[in-house]
Amino acid sequence: MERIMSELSTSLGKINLQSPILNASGTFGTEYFNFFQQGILGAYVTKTITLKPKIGNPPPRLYETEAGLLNAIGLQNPGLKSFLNNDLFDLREYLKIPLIVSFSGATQEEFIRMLEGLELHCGIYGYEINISCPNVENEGIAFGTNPDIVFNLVEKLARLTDRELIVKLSPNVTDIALIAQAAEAGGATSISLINTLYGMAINWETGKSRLSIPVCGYSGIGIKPVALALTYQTARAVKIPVIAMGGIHSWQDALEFFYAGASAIAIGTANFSNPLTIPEVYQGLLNFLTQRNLNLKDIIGKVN
Amino acid sequence: MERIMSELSTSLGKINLQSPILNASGTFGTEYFNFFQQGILGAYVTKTITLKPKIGNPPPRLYETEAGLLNAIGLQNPGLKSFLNNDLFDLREYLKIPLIVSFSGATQEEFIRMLEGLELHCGIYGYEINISCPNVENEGIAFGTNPDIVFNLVEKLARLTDRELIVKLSPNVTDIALIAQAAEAGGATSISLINTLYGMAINWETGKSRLSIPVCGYSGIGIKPVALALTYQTARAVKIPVIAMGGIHSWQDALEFFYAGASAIAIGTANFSNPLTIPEVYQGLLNFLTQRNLNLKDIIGKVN
Amino acid sequence: MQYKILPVEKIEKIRTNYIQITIKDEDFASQCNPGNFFQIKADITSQCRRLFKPISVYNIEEDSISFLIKVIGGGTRALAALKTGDKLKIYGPLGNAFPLRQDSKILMVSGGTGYPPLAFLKKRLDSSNNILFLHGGASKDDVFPCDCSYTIDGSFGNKGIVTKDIADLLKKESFDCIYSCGPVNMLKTLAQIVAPIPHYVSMEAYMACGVGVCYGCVIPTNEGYLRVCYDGPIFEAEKILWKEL
Amino acid sequence: MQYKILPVEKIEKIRTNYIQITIKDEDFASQCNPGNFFQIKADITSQCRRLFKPISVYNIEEDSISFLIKVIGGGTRALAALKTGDKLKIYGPLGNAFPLRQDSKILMVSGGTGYPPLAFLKKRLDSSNNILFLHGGASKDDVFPCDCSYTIDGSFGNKGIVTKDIADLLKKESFDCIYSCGPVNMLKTLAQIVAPIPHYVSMEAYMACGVGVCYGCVIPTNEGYLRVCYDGPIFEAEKILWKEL
Ligand SMILES: Cc1cc2nc3c(=O)[nH]c(=O)nc-3n(C[C@H](O)[C@H](O)[C@H](O)COP(=O)(O)OP(=O)(O)OC[C@H]3O[C@@H](n4cnc5c(N)ncnc54)[C@H](O)[C@@H]3O)c2cc1C
Ligand SMILES: Cc1cc2nc3c(=O)[nH]c(=O)nc-3n(C[C@H](O)[C@H](O)[C@H](O)COP(=O)(O)OP(=O)(O)OC[C@H]3O[C@@H](n4cnc5c(N)ncnc54)[C@H](O)[C@@H]3O)c2cc1C
Ligand SMILES: Cc1cc2nc3c(=O)[nH]c(=O)nc-3n(C[C@H](O)[C@H](O)[C@H](O)COP(=O)(O)O)c2cc1C
Ligand SMILES: Cc1cc2nc3c(=O)[nH]c(=O)nc-3n(C[C@H](O)[C@H](O)[C@H](O)COP(=O)(O)O)c2cc1C
Ligand code: FES
Ligand code: FES
Repeated sequence: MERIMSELSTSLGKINLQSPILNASGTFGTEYFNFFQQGILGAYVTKTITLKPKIGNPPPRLYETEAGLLNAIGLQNPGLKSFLNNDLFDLREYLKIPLIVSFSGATQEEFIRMLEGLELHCGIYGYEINISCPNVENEGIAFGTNPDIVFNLVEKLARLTDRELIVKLSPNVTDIALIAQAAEAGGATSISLINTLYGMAINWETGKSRLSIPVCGYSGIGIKPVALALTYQTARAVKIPVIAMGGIHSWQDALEFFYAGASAIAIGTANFSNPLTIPEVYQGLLNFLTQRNLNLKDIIGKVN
Repeated sequence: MERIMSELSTSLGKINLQSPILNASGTFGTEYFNFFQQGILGAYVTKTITLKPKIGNPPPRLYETEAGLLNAIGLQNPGLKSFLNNDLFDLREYLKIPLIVSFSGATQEEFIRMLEGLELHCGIYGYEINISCPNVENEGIAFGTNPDIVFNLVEKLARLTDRELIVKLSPNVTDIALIAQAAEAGGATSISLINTLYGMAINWETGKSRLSIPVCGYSGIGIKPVALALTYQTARAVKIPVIAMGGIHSWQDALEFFYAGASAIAIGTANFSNPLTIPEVYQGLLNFLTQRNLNLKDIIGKVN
Repeated sequence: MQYKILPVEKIEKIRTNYIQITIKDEDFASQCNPGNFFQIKADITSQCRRLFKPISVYNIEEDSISFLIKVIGGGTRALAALKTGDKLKIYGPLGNAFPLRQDSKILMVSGGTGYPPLAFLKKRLDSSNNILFLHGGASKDDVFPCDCSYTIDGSFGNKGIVTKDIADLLKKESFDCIYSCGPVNMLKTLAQIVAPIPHYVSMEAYMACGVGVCYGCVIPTNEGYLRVCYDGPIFEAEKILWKEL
Repeated sequence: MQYKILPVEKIEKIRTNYIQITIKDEDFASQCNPGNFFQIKADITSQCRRLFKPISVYNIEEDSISFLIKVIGGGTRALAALKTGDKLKIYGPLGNAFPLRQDSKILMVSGGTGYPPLAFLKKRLDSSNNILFLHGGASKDDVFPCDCSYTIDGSFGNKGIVTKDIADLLKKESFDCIYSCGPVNMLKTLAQIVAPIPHYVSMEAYMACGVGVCYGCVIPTNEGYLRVCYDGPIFEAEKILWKEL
């Protein structure tokens, strides 16, 4: 077991993970631990929280396309206060793996206030700064598209914490490597990508948008080649570790992302089509590496 | 037949089309007219040509992913001179539908020289300015990502021609509507979109990139939701007609794009998986509109 | 809640486009209450990256659980193509359950695929209650055993929508409680007619996770957007903001 | 070149992982020359948005065309699952053909799935020629009728790769012309050994359109990147830049 653990262990900027598999924010909850053991997961990433409660977008919020999933959740969440008083308490109690809190703000000040609030609580190993959600107007994506704004924001946040500081990037930009470099320069200790692509679907019989907001977030199988390309571009542009996600459904998919330069990967939409994706990816990677007598670190970034 | 024709007729900026279906550049040739009649197509768009011949990228250039196609053709073409002396001659002879020449340049001067060269030849109804191919270093995509450069380029070109001037946009940008507006301000008479997304695939058994260049172009089913979102955003941002493409495989897919604001659509990758896609889309649209007693123009942009 | 891959015990075609699938599992059978549902899908390659589909518990007999499923799209078509012994993937039971009344006069109203959860509920309500069960559908193929059937096309039972006689009925009889499930427009109409009688509706929504984590299946309520899969599928009708639906 | 949807006349499993599919079509049968190929795929839903697969003509008898296909991935697996009477989608014939020699001493060398086009070629070369046909494969399951067989694992015929004895052979006998088809490394080795004898190779490449419009299937030649589907699949070996392959 010792040996097994080390084959799949990996590092983010400041923390080591026993497993290179994380959950993608917003697609996972402790409910899934009814299906497999916690230890399979390297760390637990919360759904993105905001300072104030957010009601989210009206329904319908979901639509499955031919090759993926559209969502228009709009970051519905009970807000920081409720998180600190309810969820954090439960999670800290329950989790045996590192907890990473994903959060987002409408302004730089909001991000700062949230980080300050979270810093006062123990049991948090790191943050995922969501500057990339396409489903909200003020929050999120505006920040994620401008390198200067990203640099300024991350620099302020980095000064306030010694914890892992992951910046989650949007794929809907001209040059993701530039944004990643800005985050790195600002003090991010790792980068995660990709959040959802812009997507849309229309009911051809009625002409109605399938979801309550026309342009929403696209995830799943169909975005895998895009996610892989952006992971490759980003991993080559920065020195900090990259956590990659976007359409990963199998251990073979996961291998592609490691080869492209990811130090860890995350499973999102695949949790829905197969709630056992995470343990299956874990077992598949383990078999692959064992058979070849390799450690994960031997293949990270080794695409040729 | 008169009535039938009018149901599906549409307009670009300066030309009227008997059918709203075009072929996507680089995915079609007159060979396909072995399978169906020319008149099904509104206009014939050539593969992108460049001033000098281009040898293109080394093989392998193709890989089919779970939900689409990766290509790394790299604009292989015999160059303008050969096009004018061979292909243009044949096409003019052969085609009964409008001919649109797609071209690209490495510099603004190249674009201008090409347009000037093409202007001297009759039988060309319009141009598709490809500023968006992800597979070449100098050509294409650099131009397509900066609104000022797009405006300058298009303005110069628009002064030199009275023909339809279509500007083809890349989806790999932060705000496609801005680029479209720049092209419109410069004098483009219509916009086409989307060119391929960035994509990549790696052979998990060997760690090798599936194609000769790692980050290449992604098309087909998987990009449809993205193409639809960008069509919607663009059609709302400009007044000139939009020619939409990206993963269209069926007449139902085509309807989605018309509802989102496209005045015409183009079929690319679907030609490969079903060489009868174009006539099937044509017939499907015709039946749909006839049954509902509608003209195409009644539904363009009418998403709700 | 558990995840399992189980063989189909029995699959039957019911009328033109319903199927009844029965599986056998002691854990599942003992955990289900009326209103609960499972996420299920056919274990075949073409489905491997598709979402699970929420299906209510229709009947439980000893270790057997039955589902009554209308075939409408890809997911249900794949289920309909299963044969005895083929595998299906399933997790649950999910969601909350109908509160079980006693000594009450109860009106049950279902439309279309809203039938199965109410049929199961009826079996679990004890004999101290007095129940009237109305069910409606588009045509005779959508009608199932109940006290009074309605079809839009008049091909079976009373012609018209299932809610059409309820206002009159309530003038004549009084009910302690209403249970309902069906298309949202039917529920909306019903909610208006029967208020302020306590009214529990089982709601439907497009789902991804089915376990409450994605917030994709919400409906508008006076407590904000609540998740059908987790906070529901059973809601008090008066909580729901029907106008926004 | 035409597009058709045709029923499978006959489908046979050959050894462990080859299939032979026969279709009947007068137009097609009359248009094919050795070296030509078709783009084909199974007409089933799971294939509907997948690419066609290039497959060489293996045999023609009257109106019947046969293909000999190795099952290696999704497209060929779907073909292997077809039954007599099932439909396949097909367009062609495509590509150029082998030049047909006369009064010549000919060496034919194939490896693996390179066998079918050479087998067809052999049938079409007239009796004025004197032909030696060598074929090699990984093991006995990859061997087909020819003059001399090779298997890597030695399970049938000579042990080793099909090219291993050719240098010696050429010292003893002289040939006017070589035809070959097979894995690129085999062809590369062969080209080196047999130069400067006229040598025609049938090349393989991943294809999308199959008709020359996408420029996806190129190989490096002394005239630039040429399309296997349109400029080939038959090339003069000396034209190909083997080092870049
Ligand atoms: C809690 C719950 C319990 C359910 N119980 C049952 C049951 O016992 N028996 C049964 O037959 N069905 C039941 N349903 C409905 C069932 O889940 C859907 O019919 C099924 O998901 C359709 O999947 P599909 O892939 O076949 O069709 P899809 O391809 O997903 O859909 C086909 C068409 O139906 C529409 N549609 C899909 N799902 C819904 C929905 N939930 N509400 C309204 N329109 C929809 C789609 O927009 C599309 O137009 C239940 C739903 C919920 C939420
Ligand atoms: C002109 C031509 C004629 C051919 N004739 C025949 C024939 O008569 N009989 C026959 O069995 N096969 C023939 N082939 C090869 C056949 O086209 C491929 O085996 C087939 O396309 C594989 O498709 P698939 O979907 O089953 O596998 P895929 O899923 O496409 O591939 C499975 C694996 O094989 C690799 N692969 C796929 N295609 C090729 C290729 N062309 N070259 C090298 N590696 C490849 C892939 O990279 C992958 O690793 C021919 C190919 C060409 C170009
Ligand atoms: C239903 C849903 C909800 C999501 N919620 C969040 C969120 O709250 N915060 C966030 O950063 N990303 C969110 N995402 C994006 C995912 O974390 C992930 O970046 C994206 O879905 C791509 O990965 P996938 O293809 O594996 O799903 C959400 C995605 C989905 C499908
Ligand atoms: C093999 C291939 C070659 C292409 N060549 C060109 C080209 O020369 N010029 C161009 O503007 N777009 C080119 N494209 C992009 C298509 O025209 C189209 O914009 C894109 O593929 C999206 O549409 P689709 O999903 O329907 O294929 C090419 C695409 C493919 C797949
Ligand atoms: S389906 Fe995910 S929260 Fe209900
Ligand atoms: S496969 Fe398209 S050019 Fe050969």
